Amino acid sequence: MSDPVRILGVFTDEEECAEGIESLRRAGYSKLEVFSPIPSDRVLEALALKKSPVRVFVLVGGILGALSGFALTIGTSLTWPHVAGGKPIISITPYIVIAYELMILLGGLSGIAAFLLFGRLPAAESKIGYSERFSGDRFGVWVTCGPDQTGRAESLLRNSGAEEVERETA
Amino acid sequence: MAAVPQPDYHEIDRTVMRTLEWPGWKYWVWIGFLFTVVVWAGLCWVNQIYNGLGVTNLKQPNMWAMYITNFVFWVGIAHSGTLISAILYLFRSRWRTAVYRIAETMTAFAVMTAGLCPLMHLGRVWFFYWLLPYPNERWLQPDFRSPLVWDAFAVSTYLTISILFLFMGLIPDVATARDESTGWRKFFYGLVCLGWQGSDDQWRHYKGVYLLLAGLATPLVISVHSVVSWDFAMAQLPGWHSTIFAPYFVAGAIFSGCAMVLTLMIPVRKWLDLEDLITPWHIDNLARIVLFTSLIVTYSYLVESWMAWYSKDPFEVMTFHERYFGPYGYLFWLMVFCNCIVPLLLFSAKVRRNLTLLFIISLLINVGMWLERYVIIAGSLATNFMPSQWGFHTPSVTEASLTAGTFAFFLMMFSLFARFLPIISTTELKEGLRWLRQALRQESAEAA
Amino acid sequence: MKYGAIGVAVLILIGGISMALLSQRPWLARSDVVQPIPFSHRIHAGIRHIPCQYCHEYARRSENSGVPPIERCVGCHASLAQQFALHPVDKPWIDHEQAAFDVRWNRVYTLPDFVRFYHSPHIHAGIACQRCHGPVETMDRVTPVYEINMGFCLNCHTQRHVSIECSTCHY
Amino acid sequence: MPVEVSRRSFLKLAAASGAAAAVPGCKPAARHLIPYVIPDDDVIPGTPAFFASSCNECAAGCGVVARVREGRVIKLEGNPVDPISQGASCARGQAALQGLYNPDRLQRPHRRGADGLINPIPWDAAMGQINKALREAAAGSDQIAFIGPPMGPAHEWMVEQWIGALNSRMRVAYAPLDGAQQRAAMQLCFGREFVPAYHIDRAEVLLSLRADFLETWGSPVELARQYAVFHTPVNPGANAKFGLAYYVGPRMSITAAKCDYFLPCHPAYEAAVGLAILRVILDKGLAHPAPGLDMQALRNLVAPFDPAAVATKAGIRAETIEKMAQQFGQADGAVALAGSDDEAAHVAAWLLNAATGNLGKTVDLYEPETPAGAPAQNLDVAVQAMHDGKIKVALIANTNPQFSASPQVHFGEALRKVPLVVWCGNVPDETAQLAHLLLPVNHWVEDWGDTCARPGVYGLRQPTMTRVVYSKPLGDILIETARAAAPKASALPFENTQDAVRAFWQQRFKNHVGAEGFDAFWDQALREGGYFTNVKPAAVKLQPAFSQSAIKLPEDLEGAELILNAFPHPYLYDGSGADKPWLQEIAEPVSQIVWDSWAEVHPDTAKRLNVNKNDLIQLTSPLGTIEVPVHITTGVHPAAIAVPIGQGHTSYGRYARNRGANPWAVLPPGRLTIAIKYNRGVGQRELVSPVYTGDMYNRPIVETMTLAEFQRGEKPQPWEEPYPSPSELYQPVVYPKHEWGMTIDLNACTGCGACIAACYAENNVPFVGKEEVRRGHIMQWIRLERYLPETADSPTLLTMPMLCQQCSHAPCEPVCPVFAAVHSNEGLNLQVYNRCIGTRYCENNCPYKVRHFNWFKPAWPKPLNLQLNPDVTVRGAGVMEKCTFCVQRIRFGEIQALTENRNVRDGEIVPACAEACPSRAITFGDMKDPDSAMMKRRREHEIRVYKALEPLNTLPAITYLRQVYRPRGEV
Repeated sequence: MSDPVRILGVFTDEEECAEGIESLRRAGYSKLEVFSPIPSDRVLEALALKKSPVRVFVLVGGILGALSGFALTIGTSLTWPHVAGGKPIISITPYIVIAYELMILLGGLSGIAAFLLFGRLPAAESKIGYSERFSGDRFGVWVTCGPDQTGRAESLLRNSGAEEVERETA
Repeated sequence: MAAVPQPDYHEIDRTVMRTLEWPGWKYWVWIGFLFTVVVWAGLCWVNQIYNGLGVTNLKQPNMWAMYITNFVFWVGIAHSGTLISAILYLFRSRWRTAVYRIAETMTAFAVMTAGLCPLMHLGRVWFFYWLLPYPNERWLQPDFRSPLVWDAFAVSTYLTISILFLFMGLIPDVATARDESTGWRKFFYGLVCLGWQGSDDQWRHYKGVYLLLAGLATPLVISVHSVVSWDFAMAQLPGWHSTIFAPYFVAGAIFSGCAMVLTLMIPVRKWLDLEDLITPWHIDNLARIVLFTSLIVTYSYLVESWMAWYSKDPFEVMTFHERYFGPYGYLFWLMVFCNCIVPLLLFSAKVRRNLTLLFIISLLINVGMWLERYVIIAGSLATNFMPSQWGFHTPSVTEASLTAGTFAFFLMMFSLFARFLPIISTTELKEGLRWLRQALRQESAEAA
Repeated sequence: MKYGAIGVAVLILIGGISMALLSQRPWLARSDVVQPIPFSHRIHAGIRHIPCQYCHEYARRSENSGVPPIERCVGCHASLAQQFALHPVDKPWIDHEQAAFDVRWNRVYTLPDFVRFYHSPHIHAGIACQRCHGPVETMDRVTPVYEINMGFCLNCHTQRHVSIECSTCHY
Repeated sequence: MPVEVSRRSFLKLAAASGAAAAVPGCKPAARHLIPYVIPDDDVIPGTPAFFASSCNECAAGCGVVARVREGRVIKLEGNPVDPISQGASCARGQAALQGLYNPDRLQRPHRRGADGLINPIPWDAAMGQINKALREAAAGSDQIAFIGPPMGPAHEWMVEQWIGALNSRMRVAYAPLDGAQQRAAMQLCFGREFVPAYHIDRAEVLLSLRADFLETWGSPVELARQYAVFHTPVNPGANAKFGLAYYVGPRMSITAAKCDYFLPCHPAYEAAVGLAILRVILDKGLAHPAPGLDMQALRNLVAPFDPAAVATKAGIRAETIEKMAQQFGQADGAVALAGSDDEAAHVAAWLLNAATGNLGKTVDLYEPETPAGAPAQNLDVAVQAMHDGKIKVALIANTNPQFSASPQVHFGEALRKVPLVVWCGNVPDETAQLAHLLLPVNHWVEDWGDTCARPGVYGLRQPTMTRVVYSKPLGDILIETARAAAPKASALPFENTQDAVRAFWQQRFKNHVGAEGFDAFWDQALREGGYFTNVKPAAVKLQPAFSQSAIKLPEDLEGAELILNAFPHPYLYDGSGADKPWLQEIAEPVSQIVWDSWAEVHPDTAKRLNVNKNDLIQLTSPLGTIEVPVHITTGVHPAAIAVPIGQGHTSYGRYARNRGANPWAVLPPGRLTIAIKYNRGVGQRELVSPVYTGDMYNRPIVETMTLAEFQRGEKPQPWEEPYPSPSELYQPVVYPKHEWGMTIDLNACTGCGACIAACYAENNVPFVGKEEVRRGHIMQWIRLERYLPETADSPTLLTMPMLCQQCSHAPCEPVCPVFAAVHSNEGLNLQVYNRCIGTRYCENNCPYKVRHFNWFKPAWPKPLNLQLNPDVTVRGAGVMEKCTFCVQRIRFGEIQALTENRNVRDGEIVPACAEACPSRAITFGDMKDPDSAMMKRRREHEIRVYKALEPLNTLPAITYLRQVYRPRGEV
């Protein structure tokens, strides 16, 4: 096998970009990487990506947070049981507040952590193929394919409205 | 007929990036003024710490007065930011895109300011960390039954989540800014956006976590002001001890927060030349929220009084009687005027479109909502169970300075943010471009 | 960027450490105390087996244990010196009358004002002096062995099922 | 309280102790340990020693016990052995320590230079100058004057010896409130003076003619105790017993308010009212015929006092007078007390007591036991002599005539003619301003002496600590000068005051000394604080020949438009208390005003004069003018303007100087009332009070029940629907060993403020000054709740000591984020100062408002800090503080019990307030011990039991006993 080739299609329009991706995918191109300035639902749908695993992290973080909230409150109350106002040592009702807040805090934090982890952030260097345009007003679709499939990809990109198509040897 | 502006991605970027240009001298004079006020307040605070809280006019029985009022006020201000950014995000309200960054920035700085207020108020601020659980040789931990500990948890969670939420929104925008700028700015923005590039994978996780954060922030925001309200509702004091406090405070918080968004947005939009992005349509929508929450707040006032009357509890009845007709009566009626009567003007579409009037109304609401908290806090404490121990607080120079300091701090932080980080979310505007265009079209049609 | 983060971390660390160092805890027992007289607990309590409370006589009946009056020192060193072949002490208490009033022992153990510590109940409970003061009988110069902080007290109190109410020590 | 009174011995200030004055914050205690050379048997470092002595703050002569820690007195308590105080004390007695440690005490002898300023000089120089002057003056006769208050017998004897040896007779006994009218009345009624001892507790009916016996009149601690017995209702039901008290006088003092009926009376007619009552008694045949009681003479005497005529003049209804007479005459034991400044009222009181057969029953009279010798001169004689230039040396000791003598006496002018004026005292006062030599003398806490409250009660005073300043005992000055200057050799042949007092006692009690000899007698007297024995009262008869002319009503007041009614301030008394910040800061119980003087004006009078609250008014008598702010109150007769005595010092230390006005400056000698003219002053001065309103808004704070209800034996209805049972969501907290509690009887409470002063002393409560009180920063842990009900079916005034209720469901506790407010397993609501971070939430949530925040770092100007209790942390700025039932005493008691292997005994632990309370209104004990005195008291008075703000369900550990009252409209 010869080295795969990366082809870039630059779009100005979200819809055209999405259509381009869909046509590529229909044509069997699966190694696609898209840079977009907006979190476009269309583009993501077109890529038919799986749902992000961060939600699992948030769920687990949230559950852990709530549990740790109860563990913290009950645990500290038991280390040194102080009576205050005649309330029971383990006063679950107020502890719910703490658990609730910790649930949200840890859920949020683990969500962010998962995002950074999966999104490979912070990133010190640019990904190959990134262009400053892609944070502004251009969508960039990189297709990785065998050298023999380049022509078709290029034409598919052009047909969907890419304003320019480039080829790069990876 | 004026041409309908047809902004595209590039124009949006340009408009927003223009706000990040190096500001002129007027801006620095403004910042300098605010900084001076902050420094003055800081000196007053140092004096207060050094000499004791006796330099304020806090006294028996007004152990809490302006500092806690400021705290509740600023936490309340924070709320609308989360409402606009998170709740409306979940509801897919398209008009939020233009205003949500302003609101969210306001949230972050308002929570920060709010977090300072309890510190100002502590008798021994150097031990503030005893409020947090940490391992220590004394075996001592905070009492999780105390609403103040709930506060510490709620507010610090809120601060964390709202900053993260703000930061999440900022990432792609700052990436845009990075790519549009050069030199140290590029470096700085590069740091802030963590090297964001907007690949599909990143966006996938971004969208996932953003939605979930919005989902978490929504119950959070409701819990935070509920917890703040429980600072009062958990106490036995007539005028505080009330079951309706949580919804009442949350509504009041959103009310005051939206008013504050208006107060900030109307000048900012002019100052930073964002009239094309933040249209009267956006403002109109905000004004409707203000009107709606004002009605809730009015209803709460009525319910509160009704409950006092219906309970026939002599302490409650007396406290409310004093609230209306006692030495703080004038504050109460001023509050009613600001919070209940003035917002009724917003029923008129003309008023909602009249920015000057709207600005004045929003300022009055801010005053009214500050007074509401003051009347609840100082007023209820003033007429406590022991008639011999009643007393009425009057502000001192220190308290007034520190209060001014919180405003100056907030405005300074906001102003700095507005000129160094994107105050409008370009990404979301771009994403919602067609709604923006629609809004502009509608705007010009109405203008015609 | 990476270096920046490290820098910030180092700054925080340095700040924290210096805070910890600068925030003196003056109530802690001090190990750098030099006494005006080269008095040796090792000789008195260790070799001569003088019970602690012979000199610190108030320990069993008062809050303070008390330092021995000069009379107690002189009691052995002057009158019994010949008999027991003690090192006869003629200075500074006997020859020089003025100095007799001027012995100022430096405190080794101090507690902050908000801590009330009574020696008497501890002595009555049979707590050995060494439990807190360490093996004084082996020390020429008394230096603290334990850091006497709240955790130290709590540990012993819980072990012995004694009250750890706040008002046991703080009022 | 078991008092360990040890043999007195001189203490060393530099005691070997680690516990130096507690300083706030984390600063370590003393850095050095200084050993004794020879240990003192009495001093155990860290453990208090107790020394019995006798108080000298007023003439009552209560026995006290000084608590000494490491050589300094930190607290005074009543002496339980002493029959007068029986372990209780009063606010003035407690505050004596602030006189001892007063920062403005003269530090060393001073001489006034030519420039009028005083400069310190050595004692030798001072004594040399006095000796020289005395030697010269003693050459002639009556050239030396000694002006001092009436002192204890030993000192009186020493002065007598001294002045005699110096060839003079000018011993002037001067005290502004010395009961001269009472003595004169006794002269009239009985032909000579006796020493009265009242037994209010044996009476059923009490009539006070302006006698403020709970505050300043007679022996307040003793009388308050008796009054509490008299006025505590017992036997609920038809056989209820409850003393009936009337107060006739122009002003509602706390005594008046605590009597059942306060009858505002024109100041000129108190005597007339008393005599009208007597007339009714005689007319109705209620008098008790007794040998020597000439009924006809009495009838003639009271004939002019027709109740109806008197009633209109005095402002009291005739029916009321009749009713009072009826009740007074029929009672099994009644007592009339007079405190007016006119003799006639005292005569009326004596006649009433005598005619109803109460002499020897509710009043005992004793033969006075003054040592033989010439009676003391009064001030006028000395002033005349000074004025004539006859006096060469005047020694003025512990009295302040320049402040308190009437301007009519012209004391100052006369004194300026004396070549050498020697002032001996503590804080330099107005009289010291006129002295050439100022000598600091020992405060009574540092000095020897004795008292004789009445025959049979002989208090001994001993130094309980070494001197605070470079002072000398007054007795030593007398002894030394007598030795050096007297021509006669053996006048005072003693080493020092101790010797002299001992010798005097040896001589005086030679017949009382038992077989063990005088040394044993003396030691016991030192240990017990005196010698207490029973002396039979004298059998007294009215003087048979009693003429109409004996009764002189104060004519100058009759028909006067406005009358100044000066009254001794309950705490500042004649002005001598003004230098003590505690006494300045404890609010006068009725007006609740602090740090100032005021003019009480009736609302009608205020309308007539067109003055409002805080307006300055000028009150002008022929002798001068004073300017005071107006305080409008219904508690004063419309014809009178009541002004407290005690303020208006131009000297006398930083706390007294330039504060308020001095009514002595407008009063004639020996009088407290005078007709005045009124002028509007310029502007206002805010009268500062820690109290917002006197209206209780009908809340369940001070609860009451009428005597009728008590007689029906029904417990009053609760104020609100009680909580449904069970009222708790949670399991009740279990207290394993003790559960401390308190019972406070509101019928016994006299509002005297002794508890407040005791709390200041015990708990290192800082005083804050007038401005900070105005700003709501007062720190008192226990305060007097005072409410002024206005309806006819209410009592005159409601008072209630309000301190931390130690709630079982304390609202303050769960709101504290850091467990600084936390419950102990002994039921105490603790405040851990070092844990507090000052959120102040606890005080917001405290319904009783008994928590206090340290707004500033507290300050005690040196050497006031020496009074601080080393067992209590001094709180720094920024923390909350409050009452914890004197947890340091509880701990001390528990440790004591622990080391003695026993349980804590009931009554062993007493908080400072309960210990001080003269009327024994406060009882402390363990709620888990049903046999404790505290629980017994609750059971005995079951019908009256209630808790403050009970509907809040805070479950306080303090139980109040409801005040039973007679509705004031019934009179």
